[in-house]
Amino acid sequence: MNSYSPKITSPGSIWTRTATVATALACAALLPLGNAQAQSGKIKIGLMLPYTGTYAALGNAVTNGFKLYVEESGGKLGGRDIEYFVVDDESDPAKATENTNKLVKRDQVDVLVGTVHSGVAMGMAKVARENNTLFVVPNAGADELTGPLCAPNIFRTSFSNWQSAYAMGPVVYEKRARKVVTLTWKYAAGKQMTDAFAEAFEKAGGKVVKEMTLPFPNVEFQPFLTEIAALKPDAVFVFFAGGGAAKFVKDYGAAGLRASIPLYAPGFLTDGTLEAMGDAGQGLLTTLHYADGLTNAKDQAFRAGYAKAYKAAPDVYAVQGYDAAQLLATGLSAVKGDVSKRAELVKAMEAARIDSPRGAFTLSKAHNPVQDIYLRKAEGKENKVVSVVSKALADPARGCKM
Amino acid sequence: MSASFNTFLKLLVLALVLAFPFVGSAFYTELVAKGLILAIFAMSLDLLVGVTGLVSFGHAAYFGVAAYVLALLTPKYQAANLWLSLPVAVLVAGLVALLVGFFVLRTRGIYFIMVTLAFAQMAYYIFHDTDLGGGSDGIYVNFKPSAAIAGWTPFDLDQPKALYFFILVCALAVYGGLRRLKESSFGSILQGIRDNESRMLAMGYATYRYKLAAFAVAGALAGVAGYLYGALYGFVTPEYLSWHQSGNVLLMVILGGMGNFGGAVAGAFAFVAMQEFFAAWTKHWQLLMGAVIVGAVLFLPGGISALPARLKRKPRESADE
Amino acid sequence: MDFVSFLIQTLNAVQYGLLLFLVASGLTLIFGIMGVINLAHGSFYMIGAYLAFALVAQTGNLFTALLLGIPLAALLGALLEWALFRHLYKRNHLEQVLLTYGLILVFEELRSLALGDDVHGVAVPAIFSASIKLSDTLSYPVYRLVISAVCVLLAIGLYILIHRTRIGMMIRAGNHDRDMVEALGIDINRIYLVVFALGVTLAAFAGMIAAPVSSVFPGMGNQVLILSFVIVVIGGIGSVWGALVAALVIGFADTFGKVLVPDYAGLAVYLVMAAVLLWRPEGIFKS
Amino acid sequence: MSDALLRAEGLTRRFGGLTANQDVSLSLKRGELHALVGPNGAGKSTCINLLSGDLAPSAGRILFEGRDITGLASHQRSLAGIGRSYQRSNVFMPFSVFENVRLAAQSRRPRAWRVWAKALEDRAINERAEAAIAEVGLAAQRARIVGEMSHGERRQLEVAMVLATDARVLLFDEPLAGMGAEESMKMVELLRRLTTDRAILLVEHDMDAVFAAAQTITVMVNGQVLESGAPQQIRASAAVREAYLGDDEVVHE
Repeated sequence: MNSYSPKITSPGSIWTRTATVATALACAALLPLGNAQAQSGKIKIGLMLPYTGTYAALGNAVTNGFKLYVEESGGKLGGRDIEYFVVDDESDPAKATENTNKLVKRDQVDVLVGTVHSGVAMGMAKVARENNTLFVVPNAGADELTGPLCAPNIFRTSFSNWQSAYAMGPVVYEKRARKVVTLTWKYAAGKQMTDAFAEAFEKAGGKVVKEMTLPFPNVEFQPFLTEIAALKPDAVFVFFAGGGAAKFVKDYGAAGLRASIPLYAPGFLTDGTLEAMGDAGQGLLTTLHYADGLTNAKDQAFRAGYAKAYKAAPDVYAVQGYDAAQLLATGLSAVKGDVSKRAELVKAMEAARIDSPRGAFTLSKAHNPVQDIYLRKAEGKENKVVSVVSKALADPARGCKM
Repeated sequence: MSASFNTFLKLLVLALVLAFPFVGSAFYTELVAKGLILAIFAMSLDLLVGVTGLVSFGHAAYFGVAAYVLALLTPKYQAANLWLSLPVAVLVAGLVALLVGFFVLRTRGIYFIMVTLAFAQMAYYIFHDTDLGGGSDGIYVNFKPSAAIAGWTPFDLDQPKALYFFILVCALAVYGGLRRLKESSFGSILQGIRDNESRMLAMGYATYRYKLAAFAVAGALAGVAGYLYGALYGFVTPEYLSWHQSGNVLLMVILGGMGNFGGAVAGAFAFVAMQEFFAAWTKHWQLLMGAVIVGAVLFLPGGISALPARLKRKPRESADE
Repeated sequence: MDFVSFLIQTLNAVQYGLLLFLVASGLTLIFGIMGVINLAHGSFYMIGAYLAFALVAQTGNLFTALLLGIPLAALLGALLEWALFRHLYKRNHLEQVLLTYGLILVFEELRSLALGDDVHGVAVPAIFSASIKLSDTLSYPVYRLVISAVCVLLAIGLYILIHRTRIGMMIRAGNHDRDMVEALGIDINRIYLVVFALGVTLAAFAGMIAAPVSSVFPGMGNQVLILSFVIVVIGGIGSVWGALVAALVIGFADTFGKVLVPDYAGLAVYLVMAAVLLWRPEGIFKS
Repeated sequence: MSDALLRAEGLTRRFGGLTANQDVSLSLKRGELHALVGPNGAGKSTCINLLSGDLAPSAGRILFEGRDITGLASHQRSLAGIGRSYQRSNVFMPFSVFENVRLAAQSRRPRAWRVWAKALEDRAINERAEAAIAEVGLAAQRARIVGEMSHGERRQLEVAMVLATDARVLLFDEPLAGMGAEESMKMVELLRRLTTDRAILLVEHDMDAVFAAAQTITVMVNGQVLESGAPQQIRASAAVREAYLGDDEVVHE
């Protein structure tokens, strides 16, 4: 870098600029004071979800689901109008607390809803606990959120990592697999998933012979496929999602492993990725708390409504967003929209029985859904329900002192 | 620009940041505090990039390491002592920088950029892949550091205003210290190295030693920023060490204008302000952000701090650049 | 690890290394010859992959998509050079870093606006969809071997272009001394236009040809960006052979890092890079 | 030979297959202006780089005041008392004349590590710098930014910077290159003055200047020393005439 030559600038000019920027910031700071509506009658809902980056599609689906329920309820929850405050969290944990503060401190929302990425959700939980803001998680599965971090004001309408993987344990054992190899990214969600699977699978009598991990978000799987082929386990359990999931399934198929070693995974492997997998994805068995081809009336109504509103088929993320709104509606109706009656509101939410498109569910003591887990089979672009493998499965909420 | 006008502007900026917590809302006070912390971070990098001519693409490592030191020194149910944890965090960040610098300063130019990145990525994976600091989901700092000295507490960092002013004092101290350092013998050596290292060698300067010292000092100051960031937000994640953060702080320095710490401060605030305004405006805010950055490079060479000087020139001159 | 596994892992490493070379080759050109640090290189890779996806959806065939996509990518490269990069050659590297960082954001959002944020796949062309049996459980997809072959051909082609042709001579001269080449009456701006367009095309081509195995998803460009830089730098800037060797080194580091030290696999590539640069501070093949 | 400040014995430097210097020996005495001449590519610059420590010799050794300094790096040799200038002007363009020279003077200060005290307020160093500036005759220009100065003035500045380091051996690589006749004369005058209590090695193409100023001349051809001695001896040498001086046009290019 020989051509590199810093510009020498006079200090005065810099100060001019700093002053301008600072003044601009000061003006911005004063704006919200002028705008602040004194309890205008609307309930302020803060949506903090990823709208840019890798998880943008998920963030949009959650948002759509949430808004769909509110629309169906005439734009009101608990009899009061809704005002949305939206923040793009970029799936960046480094900005998680700051972005949450935008909603909690700047916009002073009544309810905080978010997010997809577990690391970001951890940051949100921190702020929500400190400010005692009502917080509903519509996706992030980190066990901690309804474990050690559980709190009266934190709810989840999606799943815990433990739930979606634990249910797969007995399934794999019943398919006469005794020796299993697991593979996932080396990060918290991956570890929680494979640990929960191993827990259930070994309880059933099987053995996890090797736990393999690769650095997140690396997608070069070939060395692991070679190892799997050499180890010749009875089955393979993986946790991947998004682009990495699509690539893994294709690589697994192309390596010829699908023919000899069955592949099992939590449903995130095949949600939103079947089209990208093409033939390689067909017939995959996964476990999740939602599936295509459910027969309950609620699901059919939900699907019709979603298709009409957004010209697209809903996915599990949309369901979770929809149910987040439902759960809030239950609580808010009980207090007639008066969010200041927090104790009653929380009590009503805890006692709620949510008529979800996934099938009705209740909440555990730690505020995580107690829900049925489906075994699904990939057919075409759908994850068709095969059976309910775990009826009303509750997360053990380890470390929760509530 | 006359000297008195310059002083007047400095005082005006100082008055603004001093008065801010009393007129701004809690959120914006915190945002300005964040700006001040990033300003410290950017100034520390400017010591390398602008003053010494060393472009580090791994500066977030020292920021993140110090934040982790705070997180690890904070017991689960009580606060860490400020007067112990801050120096330790800064010292550790400085020592890590010293160790990394020992290796990376053997390379030059683009190779230097990439080796600094390599070491930062290694630090990132150490915190992301091991349980050392809570793994990939991050770790909480449940309590803000306590400023107690033998039972006497001069100020309480749990009070947002106290924390704000503590950060402000740190930022001013770093600014003043770096300005002074730049004008010292040591500072003039660093600038000599930036402009012509072989000449410095020929004049008898063991430049490696000076660069190493600058690298360690910059790492330690980045540690000040990282520590304060961890204290302000109470949440430390491996992303603090990621190359995105290293890239962002480099952008702040380039955007503001290099070699003069005021430029780094302006760059940091401009960066924060841009993110804030654009994100509030539209879902596709990164498009605007990108376009503004592209525009800034094409029409604003030398960064924000070179703007007034450019405006004074004839328009034709700047148009054909 | 038994011997057969070792051989197969070696094949994996070579194959991955060649793929990485394909991605990094365009960066070497732009970086080595024009001295432009192009952070948006990953974006061009991403654009290529999405082009493949969109064009295959239209035409139903990857080869047709390549035929259409390559000129489009070249056009994009030429356009960018003409509109933006041309103004930066005499500025310092850091401003190039800033500009290309801005472009990453722009391209990523334009991609989101134009094609959404979903994960997509591109089918492997039917004639390459077979696989070769390596052991009783493992086979190797033919398409991956085809990619490897293309990478090798490309490396040879680039070498010939730069070292054996007239335009390559001018390119190298331009790399050496811009003013001198101008004094000789060669239009350096045109050379740079060609080189930049070629670099962008190579990145986009890598994205297109890798799309069937890698899938197409948001953020895919960022993943290859840093690795490409690692390869270019440890290979020695501007050296085609260096990039090839470095890509293979990284392929081996990644593959065997995952197998032998799985807990520290994330570190492996960077450890190797640090070690190489401390051993040879200007890359393996300094030019 | 006992008063030789700097002595090179059998210096050899190879670059790959190319031998740039072979078995070069020379000695610089206090009070002597020693010129090193030869056609382009003769290895003069390599020789100076070997003496200054910018290059390490493949073989041979260098003695400074009787001490073996072959293993010392360039900055260590500078600290020992060997100063050099470069073929191309090699100064700090954005700095003023004074700042340039002050930086050179500061290199002799044991406490260069001071990070707090303002550099410009260090009196001892300032005085040393001012003295060096005065010695080369740039006192009137001391506040000018170097980037704005003429080529000749920059070469003068370089000399001042070497002086400010208190060097006893001065290695000058073509200090007259690109100078006008008047500037050259002034520079030669300056070099002569500086020689009184120092030893100077001068690499130079301007033969008029060399023969006018030097006490000793060493002629290099193809990396080897062809002839070394007083100007009359060189002028009289048939070998030199054949190898180098024969072509008068080259000499007065």
